Amino acid sequence: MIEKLDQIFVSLLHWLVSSLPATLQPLAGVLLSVVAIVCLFPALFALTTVFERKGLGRIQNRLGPNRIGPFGFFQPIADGIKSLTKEDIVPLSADAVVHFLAPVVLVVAVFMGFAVLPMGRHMVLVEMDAGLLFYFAMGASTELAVFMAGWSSRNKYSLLGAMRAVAQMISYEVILLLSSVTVVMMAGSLSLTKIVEAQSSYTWGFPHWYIFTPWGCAGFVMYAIAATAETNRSPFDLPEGESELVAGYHTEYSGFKFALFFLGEYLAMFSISGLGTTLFLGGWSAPFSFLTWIPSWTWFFSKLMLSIFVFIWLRGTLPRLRQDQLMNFAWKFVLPMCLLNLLVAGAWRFMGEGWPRWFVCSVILVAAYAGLGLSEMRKGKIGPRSYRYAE
Amino acid sequence: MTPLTGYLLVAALLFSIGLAGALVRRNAILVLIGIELMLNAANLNLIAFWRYGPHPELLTGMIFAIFSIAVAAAEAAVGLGLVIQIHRHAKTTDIDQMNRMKG
Amino acid sequence: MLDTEAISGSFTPGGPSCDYLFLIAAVPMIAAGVIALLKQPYRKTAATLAIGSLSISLFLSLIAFANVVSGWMQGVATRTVFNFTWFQFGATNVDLGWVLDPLSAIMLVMVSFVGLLIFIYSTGYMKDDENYTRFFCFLSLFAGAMLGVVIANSILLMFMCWELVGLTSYLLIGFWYQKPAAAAAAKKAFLTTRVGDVFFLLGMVWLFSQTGTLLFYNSGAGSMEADALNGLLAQPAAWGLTAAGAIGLLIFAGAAGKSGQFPLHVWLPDAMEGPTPVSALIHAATMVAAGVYLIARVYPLMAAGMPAGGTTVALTVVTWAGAFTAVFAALIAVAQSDIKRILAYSTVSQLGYMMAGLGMGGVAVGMFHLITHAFFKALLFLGAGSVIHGCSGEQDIRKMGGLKSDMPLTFATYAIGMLALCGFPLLFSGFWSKDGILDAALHWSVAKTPFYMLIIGALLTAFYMTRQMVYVFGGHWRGGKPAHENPSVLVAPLWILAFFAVTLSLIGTPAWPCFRAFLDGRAAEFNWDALMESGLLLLMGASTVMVVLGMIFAWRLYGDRSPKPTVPDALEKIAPVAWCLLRDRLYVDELYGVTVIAFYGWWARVADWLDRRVWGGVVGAVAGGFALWARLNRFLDTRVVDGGFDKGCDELAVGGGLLARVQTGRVQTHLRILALAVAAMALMLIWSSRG
Amino acid sequence: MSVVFYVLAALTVAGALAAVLLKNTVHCALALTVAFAGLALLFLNLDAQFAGFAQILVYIGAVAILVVFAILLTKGSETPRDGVFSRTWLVGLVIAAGVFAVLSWAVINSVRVLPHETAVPQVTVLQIGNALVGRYVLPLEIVAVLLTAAMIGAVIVAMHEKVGHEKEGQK
Repeated sequence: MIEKLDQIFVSLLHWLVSSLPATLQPLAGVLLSVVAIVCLFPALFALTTVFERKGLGRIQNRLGPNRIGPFGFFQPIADGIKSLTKEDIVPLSADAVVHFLAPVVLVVAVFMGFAVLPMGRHMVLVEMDAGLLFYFAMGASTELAVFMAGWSSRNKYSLLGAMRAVAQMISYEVILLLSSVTVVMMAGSLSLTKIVEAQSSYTWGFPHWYIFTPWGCAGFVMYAIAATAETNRSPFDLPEGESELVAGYHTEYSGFKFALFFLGEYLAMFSISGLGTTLFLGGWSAPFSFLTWIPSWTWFFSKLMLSIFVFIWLRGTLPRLRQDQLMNFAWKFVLPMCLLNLLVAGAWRFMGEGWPRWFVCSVILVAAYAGLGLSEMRKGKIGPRSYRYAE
Repeated sequence: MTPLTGYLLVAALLFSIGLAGALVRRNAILVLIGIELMLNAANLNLIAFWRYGPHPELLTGMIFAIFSIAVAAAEAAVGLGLVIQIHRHAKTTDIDQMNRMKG
Repeated sequence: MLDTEAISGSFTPGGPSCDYLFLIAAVPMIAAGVIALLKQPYRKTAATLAIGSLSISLFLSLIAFANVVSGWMQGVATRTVFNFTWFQFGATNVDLGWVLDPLSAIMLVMVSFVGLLIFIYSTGYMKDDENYTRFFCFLSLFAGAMLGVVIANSILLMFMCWELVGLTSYLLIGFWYQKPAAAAAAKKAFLTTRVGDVFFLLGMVWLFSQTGTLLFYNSGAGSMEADALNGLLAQPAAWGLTAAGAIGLLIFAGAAGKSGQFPLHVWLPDAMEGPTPVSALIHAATMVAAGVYLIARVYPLMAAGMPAGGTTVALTVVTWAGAFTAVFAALIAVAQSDIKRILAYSTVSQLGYMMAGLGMGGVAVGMFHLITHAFFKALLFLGAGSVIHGCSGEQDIRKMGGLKSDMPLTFATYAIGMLALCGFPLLFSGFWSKDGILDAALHWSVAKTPFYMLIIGALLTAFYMTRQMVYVFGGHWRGGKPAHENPSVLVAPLWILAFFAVTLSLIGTPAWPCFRAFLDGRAAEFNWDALMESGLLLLMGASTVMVVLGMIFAWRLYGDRSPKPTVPDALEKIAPVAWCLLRDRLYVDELYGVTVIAFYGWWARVADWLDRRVWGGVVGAVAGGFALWARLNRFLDTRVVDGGFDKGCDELAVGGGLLARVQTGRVQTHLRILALAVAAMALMLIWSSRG
Repeated sequence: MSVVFYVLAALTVAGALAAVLLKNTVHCALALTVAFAGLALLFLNLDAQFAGFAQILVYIGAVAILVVFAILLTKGSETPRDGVFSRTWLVGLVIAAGVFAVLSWAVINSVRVLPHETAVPQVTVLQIGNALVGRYVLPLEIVAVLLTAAMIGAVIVAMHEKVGHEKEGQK
């Protein structure tokens, strides 16, 4: 019964597909799952907008939207209608084609990411051997979309915002890649399903999730930082910094295109946290051995919502980082830590079972963190702001 | 017209388009774009030959293409760095004006 | 008569080792080197160095002499030889070496002893001369060279020291080079001895080429040993002479040059220009004796192939030359008025005696007279030196007189020397040595005339020596400043020499012929009746008569009157023509001047002409040819090469210009060329693979 | 010859032509990314999965951004005053056409020689990993060194004399 529940979606899919003629079956199967993803995640997006505004409100000791629907849960529908009906103003001097293409490219790129994430046991859209590589390949084109948006609207602020966003995304993409490479090295394969399987065994009831290993923990922290930066969220949301750059690269967008950008951003958040869970939090595997009876996809989505909550939490608490602080932090602190983490993972692999492995790796990482971090602090690299006026 | 010749023809076409771009355009960056296209055409050839070659399990073609991609990336970086530096000094990216190496 | 085997045969090699012998010659030379480095004011150190070194040599010579004598005492006369190869070129190796036998032992002692006395004498004589150090440097160099000649066992080493001796005589004669006469005399001495040396060199080279070795005695392989001599005898040379005879004559010519024999004697009287100790050392005792010693050393060669009782051509020539020189020099000495010139001519005549003695009587006779002559002639010269020093530089005997009372000590020693020289019977060594020669002359098989010449020579010697004594010491003082007796440093050597002039007669009397036995390597037995032998007594009586006659004649002619310098000489009154002839030295110098010197002058002019016209012409022609060639080169270079080359370069430049146009510096042109190249290559590749 | 190949080929060639001929340099850059995407798809069509994704990741992700940054930094975005093409553009075009003629002639002639239909090679990332670390470890190391050197070189070349510019063009 539990397996049936676990595989409910898979069996649903098979059942639907089997009803179609043989030649179309593979195509239909793929189409159906695509449709499923395309519907599920925007719904989730709507939900999270409410969660976010309610969450932020609670953090700032206020209620958040509660007028439309019970506790304000129909707010997204209202926003959706608003964005659809709003007039879509395109600046005269804007480059029409690129201006129109930008949001489309962004959303498509982000959706492509979901193809590879294993939502549950046997519930992955495409079982790809180089799944992680595919994910990062798709992720790479988001920067291009952001740039197209920023540049095509022929607006100083949007261009500046786009430039900052791209620079930030490039820097943190390197860190994202490196931290996930550690996981790939330990799991020995690029395909996400194999990674999840590697983490699904238990000892004394505790799962073998990678986060519970020293390098895994450090990797997850760095991954989280990179993820927030990649999606221009919370402390790193400089590009849309309302106070300085109006709305960053999507200032000149209004109406549905603006909604698309908003959707794109949230989808990026979902996919990157989904990847995070598969890499570090054991994907759809249960937290404790005795809880395996609960269907796998529930674990995946609960972990997903947990990380979304963390994002919202971060947004509510942390102040915005400056551009040069952000860059120095990436290149002079996180990147070296990632490389070191890679080494530590290597060492971890060759030191064999036993407590010395744990002790040595954690000591190295803590020492590195302290040393590198303190030196950065002392030198004030992350500290004071350095100005450079336009020539 | 075996598939391989199809790919080869496409690669040849791409190569000559890249070459035309490099020869014709005035802007230095577009010359670099032309060169990138030529490199990609070569990669396509490599992979085509690998795919339809006698023993693909050796992976020679694909590995070669991967290395070529890596090197091309490095080349693009340095090339554009140079172009930026030239622009900063000569205030132009117009190739016809960069003839200080005249004979 | 002496047989050569006795000389070489009886000497057994392996006596006292003589490798230290070279020190005797080397020490004075080293001293000379050191003194040469000293500066003028270091007078005392120079003197002590010279005297010290010569006394060391004397000491070593005495040791060597003692060794030889002890060997002789045991009845075994030894000749030890030390030879070594100086250097090699090709197959032949040039050997040097030194020999210690009775002949060289005696000469070593004589040279170093007499030299030492003269050195001491000259410290006093030259005291106020500012070139004092230079004088002693030359003196010790001369002593070293002379000792080198004595110990030499290789003819090459002897020749080298021979030349060194010639050099030092030149330096010492020309010591007061400011005086033109002294410089001319030195040059004259050097050149005339050089003439003799050339013949000596020819003889040496011929000997070396024939015998293949330079060494005299080399345990059988030496040039003076039997088989080499037989080889030489077998060799016929020019004019019927054997090789041995010819080489002997050549070497005699060298000796004649150095010892002042007849044709080459002209330099000796003029050599009196040098300071008196020099005359004493070089022109009385040692250097001139070198020639005689050379003949003694080479005697086996000269006497090679001599039939018992007979003689060889070489020895006869030596005898005749010696006898003639003796009479000739004695005649000239009679008419001289310079105190030192008289003694010079007397040395020449006595050398003639020695040569005659060697020619007729063998080595022992000649050498005995040499040794005795060395002592009393050195005594006479030093006496003359102290007379000159006393009369503050006056040398003309006509301006002296009455020194008997002023310089009594010098007068006494001078008188002993004069009596020894004349050969006053019994007491004086000169008598016995001269008597030995006369005895040899008497028994000479070839002819009697040399005996008569020598007898007349003895008469003349007695005559001019007495004349000189009377002029210098008799009568009253005719000079300027009154003479004064000299300090003891001058007189002491005189007494020592006088003592030896007398005592040497003991070892030479026929009764106890130690000297002759020592030289022959035989034991000397003492028998009184040898003295009483009738022929000998007759001979002694004759010579005594001659000496006494000479003295009486001189005393009657000159007596105690000491005539004014302007008054013509007593003898001149009797035979004015002969007197003028003799006074002007029989015009031998003028003869040479006219013949030899004139010839050289003419020959020099011819050589100059040749050099200037002939060789000059050839060189000029060659230079002209090159100049022509250079002009041709220039023409070729400017017209042909430059022209052609420059044009070629211009063409290249133009071509270069065309090519440069391709280098527009624009990147795209390069890219185009690249693309074309790729296309061409692809075409070629396909075209070739298609084929 | 499947339809997909024709579509992809058309897409790539169109992208390439646009990249070369468009007036606005930024548009050229974007067209270039389209060409790169087309190529990546061609790679995938040739079953070279790893190469395809690498192409996307490297070219679209990095080089395109790099080109765009370069364009913006050198004020290339404004249309140049005196024409887009260099003076002697005709010569260039003729030469490019010539090269194309030669290459295509070569390809067509050699159609007999070239192998045609072969089995689809199953390539897994593990195989590629082993090959990279096994047979091609030396090229791997050299490329690693090359990339570091290029990174440093590019930074130094493009560094602003006085104050360090932010790290553009360092991919």
